[in-house]
Amino acid sequence: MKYITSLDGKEYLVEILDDRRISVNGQIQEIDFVSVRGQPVHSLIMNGKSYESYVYETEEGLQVLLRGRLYNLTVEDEREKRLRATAGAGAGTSGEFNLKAPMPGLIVSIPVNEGDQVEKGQVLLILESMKMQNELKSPKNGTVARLRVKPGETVEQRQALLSVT
Amino acid sequence: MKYITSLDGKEYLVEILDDRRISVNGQIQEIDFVSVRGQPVHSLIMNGKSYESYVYETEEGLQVLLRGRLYNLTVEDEREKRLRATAGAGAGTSGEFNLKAPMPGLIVSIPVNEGDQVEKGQVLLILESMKMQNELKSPKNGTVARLRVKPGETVEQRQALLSVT
Amino acid sequence: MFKKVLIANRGEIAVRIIRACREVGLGTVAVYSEADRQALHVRYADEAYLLGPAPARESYLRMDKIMDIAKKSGADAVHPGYGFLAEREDFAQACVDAGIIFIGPKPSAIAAMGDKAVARATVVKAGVPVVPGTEDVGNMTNEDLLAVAPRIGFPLLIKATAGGGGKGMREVRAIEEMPALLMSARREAESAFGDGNVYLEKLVEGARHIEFQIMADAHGSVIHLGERECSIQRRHQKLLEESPSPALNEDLRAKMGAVAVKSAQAVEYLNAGTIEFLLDKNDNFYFLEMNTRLQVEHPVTEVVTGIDIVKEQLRIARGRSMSYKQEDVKWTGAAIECRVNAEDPFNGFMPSTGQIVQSIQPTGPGVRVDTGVYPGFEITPYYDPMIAKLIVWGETRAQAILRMRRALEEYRIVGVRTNIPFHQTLMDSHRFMGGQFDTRFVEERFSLEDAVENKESHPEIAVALATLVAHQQTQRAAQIVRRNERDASNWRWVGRWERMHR
Amino acid sequence: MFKKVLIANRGEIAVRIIRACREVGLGTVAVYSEADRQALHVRYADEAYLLGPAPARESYLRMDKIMDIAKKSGADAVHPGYGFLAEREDFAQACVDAGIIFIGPKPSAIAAMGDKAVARATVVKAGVPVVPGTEDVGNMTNEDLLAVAPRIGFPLLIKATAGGGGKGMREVRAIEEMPALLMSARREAESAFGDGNVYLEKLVEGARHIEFQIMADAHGSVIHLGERECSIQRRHQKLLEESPSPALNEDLRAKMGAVAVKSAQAVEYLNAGTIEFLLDKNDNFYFLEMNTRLQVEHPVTEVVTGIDIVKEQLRIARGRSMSYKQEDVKWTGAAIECRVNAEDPFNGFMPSTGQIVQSIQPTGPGVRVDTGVYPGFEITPYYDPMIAKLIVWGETRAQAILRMRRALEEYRIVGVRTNIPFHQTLMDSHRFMGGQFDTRFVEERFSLEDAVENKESHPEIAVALATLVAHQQTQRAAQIVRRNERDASNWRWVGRWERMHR
Repeated sequence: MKYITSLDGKEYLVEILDDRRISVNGQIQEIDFVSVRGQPVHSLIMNGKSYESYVYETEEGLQVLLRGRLYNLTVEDEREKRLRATAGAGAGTSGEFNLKAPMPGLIVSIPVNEGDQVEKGQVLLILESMKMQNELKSPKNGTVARLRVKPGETVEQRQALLSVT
Repeated sequence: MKYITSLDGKEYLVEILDDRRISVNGQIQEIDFVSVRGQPVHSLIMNGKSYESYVYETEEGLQVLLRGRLYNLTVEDEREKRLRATAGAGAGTSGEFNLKAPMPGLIVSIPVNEGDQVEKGQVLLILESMKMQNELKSPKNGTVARLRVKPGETVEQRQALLSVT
Repeated sequence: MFKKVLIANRGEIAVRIIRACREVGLGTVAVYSEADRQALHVRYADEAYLLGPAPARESYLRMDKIMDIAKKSGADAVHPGYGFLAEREDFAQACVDAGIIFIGPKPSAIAAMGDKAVARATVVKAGVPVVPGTEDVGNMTNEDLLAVAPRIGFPLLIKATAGGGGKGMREVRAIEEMPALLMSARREAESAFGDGNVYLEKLVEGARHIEFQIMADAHGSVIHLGERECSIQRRHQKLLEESPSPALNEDLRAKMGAVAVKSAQAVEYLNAGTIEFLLDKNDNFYFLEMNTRLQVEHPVTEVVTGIDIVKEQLRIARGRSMSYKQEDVKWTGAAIECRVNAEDPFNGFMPSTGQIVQSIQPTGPGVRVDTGVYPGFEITPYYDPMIAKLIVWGETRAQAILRMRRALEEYRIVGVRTNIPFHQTLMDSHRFMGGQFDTRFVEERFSLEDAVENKESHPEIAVALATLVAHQQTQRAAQIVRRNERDASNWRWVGRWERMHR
Repeated sequence: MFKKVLIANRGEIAVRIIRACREVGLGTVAVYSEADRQALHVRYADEAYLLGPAPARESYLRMDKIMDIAKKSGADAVHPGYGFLAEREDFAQACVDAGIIFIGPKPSAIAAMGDKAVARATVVKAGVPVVPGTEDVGNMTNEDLLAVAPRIGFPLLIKATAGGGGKGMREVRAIEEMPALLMSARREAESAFGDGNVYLEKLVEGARHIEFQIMADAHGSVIHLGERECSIQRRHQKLLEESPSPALNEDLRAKMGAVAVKSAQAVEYLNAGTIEFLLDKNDNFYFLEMNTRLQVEHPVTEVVTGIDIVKEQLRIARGRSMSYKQEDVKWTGAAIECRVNAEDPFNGFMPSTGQIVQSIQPTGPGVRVDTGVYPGFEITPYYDPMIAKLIVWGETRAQAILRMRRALEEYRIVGVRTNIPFHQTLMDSHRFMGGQFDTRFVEERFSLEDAVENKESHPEIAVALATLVAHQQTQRAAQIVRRNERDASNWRWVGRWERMHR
């Protein structure tokens, strides 16, 4: 099975040869990969070197936390890569941003109104959790839409709060 | 639901009244009982006192390990109790004893042969596990039967080894 | 002599206090909210009573219920821990009125020191230097404060009078910012302490936050156990503490220690407390506030002095003389504490909640972990994000840093994101290693991203790991689909099983 | 100066050594058997290489493979830990021949001390008192030993010349028992050390087992770090160790320490080692043997002296002078170590195997846990049953005992049975508390059952717990049956899910 894995704009061609060998950009590497089902902790011994890391799935791809450093990667198989190439590079950045609650908590205040023009970095909402007030900011310029919550409400993790179009 | 629970020859009548109350020998006790599925650790708050214990199932009943002390108990519901009373007290002690491997290991030697008369406490088999040699003894007088293993063999936990009839 | 202690707290500090009580043979009574039925302090205590729903206002701040439980259980002493009711004069007074020993100072001392404005006035009278700010005032309105501010000068700090832990604290660079910041500071103070009062203080720039541990008994003895360096902060929250401070020498320690003792004496202090100072670049120091309770970071002092502060608190509360005189207090080696918080350092330190699925604590020589969480425990949004304190001791500060590095790398917490990578990066920072930092260091001169850039990178390993994980998921998904084709009703169980299997 | 250390061991001691290496900046190479792929030492090391199948003979005793891995990985030093190859002269020699530093004594010292019979002869020449027994003999046949036995007198001990940890040791009360016991001793020694040689030693009755920690560097300095009391044993296996010993005073410590140093000097000893003595009721002491390696119970010495013995071993192996002179060694307070074994104290201490499902370690002030296991790890029958060492420190022995009590009660290990209840009962024993015990105490004068009888009993609580658990099972079984009636194919998943869900 062949994959194209991207890290910091650089693409690596990775082939899973068998249980004990992979090839990265054509170089064969001996591996011993162990993971515990349902847990994001993985142990990899590659050419005798022992690494242990957390690997998290996010909406954008995979995050690898290795020795205190976080790597953001995307992994595609060849078919996906071709499909994406045909469709043209992702039109993602200009799309709609849906603000979801990053954790359960209490809406303290919403300093914006529906229809407001907001700038990248502007505070959209203040959420209190674990006795700390957290400012949730807009990742882009745009217009506030679909405001679904009110100050004083408690929200669940990942609950939709508002959108910026 | 009513149960008869025995400890050291003494019987206790226990009734589960609801989620928060049980009665033990007619005395109502307020309880808060929490256990983790699949794990033998249980937390019981009874009338404000907090206890935590391991409860293990064995062939003979239940073992409760509480503050460094082990209690051996049997629990029967009323129907079971009546059935047992009708059938006459258990004829168990004179029955056959099946020696099973208490842990995986290597059979070091078997100082008895099929058909041998053995006494209670006599060594039936030596099993090596964790670098220690363990002597497995007969819990009763009787005759060795159905010797199923040979010295040098490795055995799995709970594998049948021999019987004493 | 009391026999049974009610611990009016939760989490690691409740566990810490239960341990001390057990080691001196005292009975323990835990209280808990609905969110904490499975918490370690409930499991470890001799007795445990439900307070109410998860929010602190309905549970750990319910003084009335706690007093009822104390009476019902026959507890004859109360230990408040830190936070919640620990610095509430009325709670200490309620204990006194009920004939229950409050393990801490007298209500009058809490009142004098607990209101930060009164505290300043009190120590000034005793000749202790303070940071310039609003003096002798309790309930100042926003108008009053806006009027006073220019006289103090900018930059300045808005601080909650009932404050602690950086809550309700705001930095003001110019008068224009002040109205909005006053509002948010009061809002946060009100929510954290039930008291929206604030005061102003000049911002001492380039300052270190140095605090002294004080112990005082009922026989007139007041001693200090040396300092803790607490300058590593973010949003006025301490993240790391150490003892001794790299900025102090023996002379300065003796001088500041003497002032700390004097400050405590000014309010006839009893039991454990902490005097916080700002120390500027020229070794000038200013009284900041006194925390009239056990401090989160007390273990670094325990580790370098060998003194069990909580046991000593119990001893003092029982009316006995302290086990130590000032000259008995000796400091050996260096200790560092990292606060492990459930928050994502790569995403603006956003709090992270969820069930702890696995936790492997670092152990071995010179390592101590104080925590109230374990696998299976749920981290909820109701309380503080601090889930553990990792404390190490080394013969020297350098050895303590090296030990902390290995301990941080060993620590595995699965189920929530933690700030461990932040601490790992900090341990690699040359400024931290050199002891060259002030209270603004983390926010102004330390960037996790920049620091990480300079660390050894393993891109190929990350690539291999991500690809292997993605591959594994693809394979498993395919298997599930295949099973599913045979028997659609299995789907639900497979999914659950996949999540649960370990 | 070496840079990378291969750790030729597994379990907690491999983890312990990796920690020390990491804290001084040395690279680490782990080796592992097929049963240990998920072991902590593999997860924590910088590099890890497979040795072979689970049995030690095919993995951790495979000297050839370990030397190959050392060369392949570029390791320039080897730490053998304890057990396995730690006291094999040929292994130390193989390292020397390959130009790899062996972190331990010279092969000649291992040879002199490793063969217990030769060791006795060597120290006798240096004027050190020994227990009467077979002298100057290596390969005695059963006939020789049977002939010599009456001259030594009964009771006597058969001991493995390559021995340690009580393996291959048998007590003989009369000549008639001896042939059978010789056979079983040789069999056990052969299986444990690959060497069936044994010797005889008079059994000193009512004796304590006291050992001294020795450190020696290449610059001629030899010091001792005080004693460890190791009389709490069962089947010649140490179960609990402490420092200091309740039986020693300062004079006796100095006297025995000096003899220990002399014993080490007799073989030009280098690095860490332990001199074991028997101490009788009249303060007479006899050299028993020297363990030419790091000892399981080294942490109690670390805790009372503040000296990191493994780091000091690395320093010595690098050819540097020790960090301490004899007069720098100070002892503070008291330390106790309980060995936590996977065995059932209520069922003849039968080993217990299985997967660790949960593990909550005691933590807090003065507590250290050295372990290689964690939730998810499998305890197999292939290796030693010791899964953790629980070490506590207290200002006094009494405080250490109280602390150990609370730590034992906190410790939760789910998945295997452990001997923690044994230790809990021991901590309640008046004879133990009074320090009144010898090496036969556990077997002859301490009964878990009797001791338990005297403990506070909670029959009603046990009854409630058992009934609630039984009730819960009945309810769950009923639910499963009901589900099953609807959809038989779910059965398998339900069962699995039930087991896995936490």
